[in-house]
Amino acid sequence: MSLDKETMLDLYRDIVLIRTFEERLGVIYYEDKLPAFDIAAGPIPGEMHLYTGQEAVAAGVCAHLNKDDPVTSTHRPHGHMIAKGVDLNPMMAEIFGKKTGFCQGKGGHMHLFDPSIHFGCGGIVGGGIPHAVGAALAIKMKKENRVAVSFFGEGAANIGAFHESLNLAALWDLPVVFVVEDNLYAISVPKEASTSVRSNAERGAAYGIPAVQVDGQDAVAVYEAAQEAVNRARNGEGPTLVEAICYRFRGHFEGDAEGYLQENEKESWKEKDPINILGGQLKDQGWLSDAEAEAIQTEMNDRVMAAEQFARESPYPAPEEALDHVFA
Amino acid sequence: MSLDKETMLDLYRDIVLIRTFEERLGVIYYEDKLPAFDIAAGPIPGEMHLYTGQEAVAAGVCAHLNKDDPVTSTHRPHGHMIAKGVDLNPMMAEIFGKKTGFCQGKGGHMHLFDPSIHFGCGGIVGGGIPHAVGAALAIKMKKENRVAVSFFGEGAANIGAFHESLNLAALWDLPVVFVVEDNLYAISVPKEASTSVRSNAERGAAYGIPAVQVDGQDAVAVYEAAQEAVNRARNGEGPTLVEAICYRFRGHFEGDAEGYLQENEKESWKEKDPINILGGQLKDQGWLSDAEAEAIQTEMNDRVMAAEQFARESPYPAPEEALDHVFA
Amino acid sequence: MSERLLTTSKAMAEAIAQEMERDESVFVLGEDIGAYGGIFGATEGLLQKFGPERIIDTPISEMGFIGTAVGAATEGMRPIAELMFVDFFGAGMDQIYNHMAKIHYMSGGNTKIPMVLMAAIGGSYSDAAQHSQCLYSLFAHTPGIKVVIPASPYDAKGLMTQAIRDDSPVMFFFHKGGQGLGWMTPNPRATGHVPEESYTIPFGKADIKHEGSDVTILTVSLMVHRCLDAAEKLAEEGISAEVIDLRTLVPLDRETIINSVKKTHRVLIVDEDYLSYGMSGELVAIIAEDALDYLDAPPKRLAVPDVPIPYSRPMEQHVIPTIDRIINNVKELIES
Amino acid sequence: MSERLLTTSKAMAEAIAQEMERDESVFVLGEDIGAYGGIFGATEGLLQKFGPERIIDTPISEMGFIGTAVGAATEGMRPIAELMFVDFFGAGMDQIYNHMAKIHYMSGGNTKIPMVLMAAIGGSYSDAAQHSQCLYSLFAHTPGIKVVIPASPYDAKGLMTQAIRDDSPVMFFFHKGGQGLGWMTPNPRATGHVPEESYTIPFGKADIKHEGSDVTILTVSLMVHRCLDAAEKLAEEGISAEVIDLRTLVPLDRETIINSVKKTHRVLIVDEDYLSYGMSGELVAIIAEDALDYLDAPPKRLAVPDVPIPYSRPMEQHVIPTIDRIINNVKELIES
Ligand SMILES: Cc1ncc(C[n+]2csc(CCOP(=O)(O)OP(=O)(O)O)c2C)c(N)n1
Ligand SMILES: Cc1ncc(C[n+]2csc(CCOP(=O)(O)OP(=O)(O)O)c2C)c(N)n1
Ligand SMILES: [Mg+2]
Ligand SMILES: [Mg+2]
Repeated sequence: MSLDKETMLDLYRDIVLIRTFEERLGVIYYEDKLPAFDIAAGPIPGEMHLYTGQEAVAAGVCAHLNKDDPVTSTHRPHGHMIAKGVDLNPMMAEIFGKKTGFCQGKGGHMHLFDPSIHFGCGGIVGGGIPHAVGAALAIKMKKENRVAVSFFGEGAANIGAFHESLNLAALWDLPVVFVVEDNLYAISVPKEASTSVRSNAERGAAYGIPAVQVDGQDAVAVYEAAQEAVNRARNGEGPTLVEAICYRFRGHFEGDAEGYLQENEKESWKEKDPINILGGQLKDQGWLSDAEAEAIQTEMNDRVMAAEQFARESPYPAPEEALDHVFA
Repeated sequence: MSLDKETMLDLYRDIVLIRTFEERLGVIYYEDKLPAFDIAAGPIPGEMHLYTGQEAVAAGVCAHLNKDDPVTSTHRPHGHMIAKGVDLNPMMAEIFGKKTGFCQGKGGHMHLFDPSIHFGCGGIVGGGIPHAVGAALAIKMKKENRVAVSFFGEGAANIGAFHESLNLAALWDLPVVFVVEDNLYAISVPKEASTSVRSNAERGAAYGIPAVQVDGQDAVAVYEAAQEAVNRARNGEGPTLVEAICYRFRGHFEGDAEGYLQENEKESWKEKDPINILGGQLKDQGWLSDAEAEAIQTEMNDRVMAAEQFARESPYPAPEEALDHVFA
Repeated sequence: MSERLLTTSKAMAEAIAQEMERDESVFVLGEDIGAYGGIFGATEGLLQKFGPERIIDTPISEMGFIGTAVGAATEGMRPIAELMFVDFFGAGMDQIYNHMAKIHYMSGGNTKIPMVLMAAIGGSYSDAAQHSQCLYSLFAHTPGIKVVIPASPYDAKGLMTQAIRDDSPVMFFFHKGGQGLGWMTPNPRATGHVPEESYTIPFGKADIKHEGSDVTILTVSLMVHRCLDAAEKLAEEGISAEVIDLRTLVPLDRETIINSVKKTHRVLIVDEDYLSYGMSGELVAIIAEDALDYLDAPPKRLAVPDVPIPYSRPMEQHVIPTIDRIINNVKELIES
Repeated sequence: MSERLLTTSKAMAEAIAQEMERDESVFVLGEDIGAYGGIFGATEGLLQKFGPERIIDTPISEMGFIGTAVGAATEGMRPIAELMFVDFFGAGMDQIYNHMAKIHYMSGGNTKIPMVLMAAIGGSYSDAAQHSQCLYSLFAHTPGIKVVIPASPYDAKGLMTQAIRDDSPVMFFFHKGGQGLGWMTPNPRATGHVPEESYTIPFGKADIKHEGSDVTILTVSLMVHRCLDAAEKLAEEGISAEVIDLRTLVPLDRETIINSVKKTHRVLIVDEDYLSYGMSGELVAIIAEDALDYLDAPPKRLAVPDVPIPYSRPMEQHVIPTIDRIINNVKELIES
């Protein structure tokens, strides 16, 4: 545990912001949906996959990225986008389906695109992995020293696009970092039922790609592993596979009954809350007082509330706008 | 080199039969196509991918298989099908597009199906790999002790279906053997440009599948590696990945100008002709005289000629038969 | 004595269970079909009944597990594979298109692929462009696949039983909004009478779900529900609409379509799939071929206007046919 | 001074080369497009001109390299990906369908995907069910993809240049039998005049390749050649057929189609793709919508009769439209 105060506090602030954003969405989402849950109702309809519990991974990796480093994400994209430094207002507005959203309401929570931070995501598992390879290829062709990062889950590591992407990245020696967030489940399917090896880090060898496993609940550990991976890419030394073992504190999506969980499983994982782990490390160093932690939480509450207010007050797109943007 | 005379002679006979069949096709194929090559003309129109040079792989693996062990193959299927013990007449007739072919002329050289020997193939790279997994799953569900085998090239090992299939086979502990025939090229693309590791055997570890590399020009070496793999599957101990390093002595398909080859590359590989290697081993043992070799060649010539005659004398399907068999 | 009512999802699960009891070679594989019971409930309770050997949760490997189903089918099994959302077809399309659909033909009939590939379709709940598609037109365009799209619990059970017993590959499309799920917008038409005993409904027989004489409405899936709602409203205004649920696109019940058009002389096609180069065009074409002289007005098509499905509610409601737009189209058709 | 003649494949390669010289962000990736020059010659000579950094041979990884092209496009490149045979689309369909086609829309226009995906189509040389398909209807059904299908060397160069400069994803389909390759059945229409200087042909403009007054024939790709041969034979018998090469299915030149039908009152659609739920149905539908009262006979469709392409020559020739069957269909149409 060898990071300076600034860096650790930045990580902490990112994690608290992501947690605050997600937990607030977890409240707003149910507005007008209950008592009889109706997925189509409320200010935020459709599926909702929240990142609560995995914040240390997004924070620890994106801490090494600049605005112009491309990041591709998944159906669970909020944490990555926030850690990448997104403007919360158009992000929240997009999740609300408002005209002021990044995608003018066409994308929603699973399809958030912000070119100003080179961020994209999507709802198809594995779909974003080749995009990071392509972004890295563009970077290499332009002889820039940017780095592309692709986040995806352990479930996605079993789809063909994973294999093809890692092979291409290694073949072409591309500046890309693959981050597998192993949160133990793909919806209800546990890793043992989906993955024929204990650790996806073992799969790096199949491509000659250096791979490392890290505790995804420990932001500092993620930060250090990601630092090495991102530096390797920036120095033109090719791709890395980072496997972060983590856990989602909410269901796969909101409304998930989680009947597939073991008894007390979630409770024991909650003892490894990334906020407490990093917060504890900071407090041990005397770098974070309870009052300071309070202040950070309050600041993040305010930022999320401001974004929420912006989103709520923004207009919906006109129905006819559905016909725009099919072609450039 | 520890096989008995019978076994080695059987391998030799298989290899000579495959070679004789393929080289004869290599002659027939050009009938009525020259001088100005027209792929649509002649008794055997369309693409033609011949197996000449790789015969030891098919022979060495299929020596361990029974008629009811399912085999899935590729766009280069003749060797596997012959080694599996196919009836040459309907096979040749199918390649000629005749009514007496296995598929009544609907399949042709890339799409040969013979349920009596549980053999199928197809023209889509990687397409047959999951089929072997499915056949193995059926075997396991029926609690039989059959073994499924999938042959494919080193080029196919870079497509997603390879990754997904090996993961499934390992997860479910299925009786299947994956045979990668590494003949150094995927059409014109050399392995170094397609494969990020030196050997596909290194990829077994990504699935916890035992993997072995073997000299694919040496039938005895293939035989021994395949024996272990097939036994493992039959004993319920799960899948194996066998990588056979081999070489095709003809172009990717007939008409291939092979501009992508290194100088003298093919010549030096021809010094490793599987017929000469195995023939030499047999002669060293005093198990094969020149006269006996002659006799075997003559026998195989006769068998191929008989199949050719059967095919030539068979009728074409009626045009309207094109409308049959869309549904069962 | 009161009829037994079932939701569509329970009707599907019951059909699968009865066939699994009847035939050892039937099994199910796919993502989250075991402990979870299928994201849309189509396999609920099956793991408990039949165990993990026959109800197999797979990794996220569409190419792999659909190809596995094809391979198992060649060895005498009768697999049912669930694709979850049809939108994910692209991850396994080669196995669907070049293998599942073609092996029987390429083999000259010597190799059968008796399998069912089921998938959820449709939108209207803001799941956006990658989780709201219908796409049945893509598969109806593919020689070698039978395309089944039930619109009621009764049809779902009978057509599923038929699909499992069919020796050809069948794609079975069920609409998320028609499953009768507790977390979807309540839909009374998603619950209905379903006999307990096993029964089949033959493919290629459309069902006239509402008789009428002024206009023919051709449709499938959830749009059947909306067209029935529209027909009831239109009836109040004295307009008699005949709502035909095609039920299967391949084979297609050309006769029922043509006979209805010859009776009403006017036709509206309501399609939740994309407008161009799909189902709606094909239906107009066969009518133009077989009933051209009976048409008193050009056929009308109400479908998704060649845009991906947008997330935001007002835009989504603008592109997916609604009861109001169905009514307006019928009126325009009558007046023309 | 004599015109410069080029084959279609050389015309394509020239268009790509000129755009690569003009714009650094253009590059090509795919299987065997480098040293081999593309299985169908579309990239011949480009490796020598531009080197392996911009002419990239890929492994057999359709999902990977098409997705790579999409990702590179999001970062300002203008990739040209070659799929070789369109039949292989299934191995990369998710990237085509859910990403290449939808990202621009899902992003509300903030992310462009300026890429070309080119693929060879068609049969008539006994390459059987997995190497002879056309499938352009599948992609024309997909919102967000422009669908381009040239039928002459001149159109191939102009439309390829246009495709590379377009800011939307374009699928460019070329027929193996129209490339002018030395190993295919000789086809005089695969060679023609092509200006050396760069030029574009706008999308959405059909080309009347043979004027006529008795019947309208709508078609694309190699079928344009067969329809032209048929039209010449029919002319000898005094039948005047108008052959319209649609050139692009998305956007579609509705106006030219409708105007021709209003002139001839009879229409035959000739399509090498599968008959049902595809191009031929859509074309009949728009004619029924816009020119119903002008039709003196039901529109006719000549397409592959919903079967996979069989290997054996007599069967293949039975299902792919031939000059003779085109002629017979026209005569039946005239007589009806
Ligand atoms: C190709 C594809 N198959 C299936 C799905 C349905 N699906 C959405 S998320 C998910 C689980 C993903 O698991 P993982 O990759 O581990 O990510 P996590 O949800 O755990 O963050 C599945 C199966 C999909 N979206 N795309
Ligand atoms: C999915 C797919 N992509 C591309 C092709 C075109 N193709 C046919 S064979 C071949 C090369 C295969 O190489 P390999 O797997 O090494 O087998 P080999 O030909 O060397 O025996 C390619 C690219 C195809 N048939 N299918
Ligand atoms: Mg997971
Ligand atoms: Mg090879």
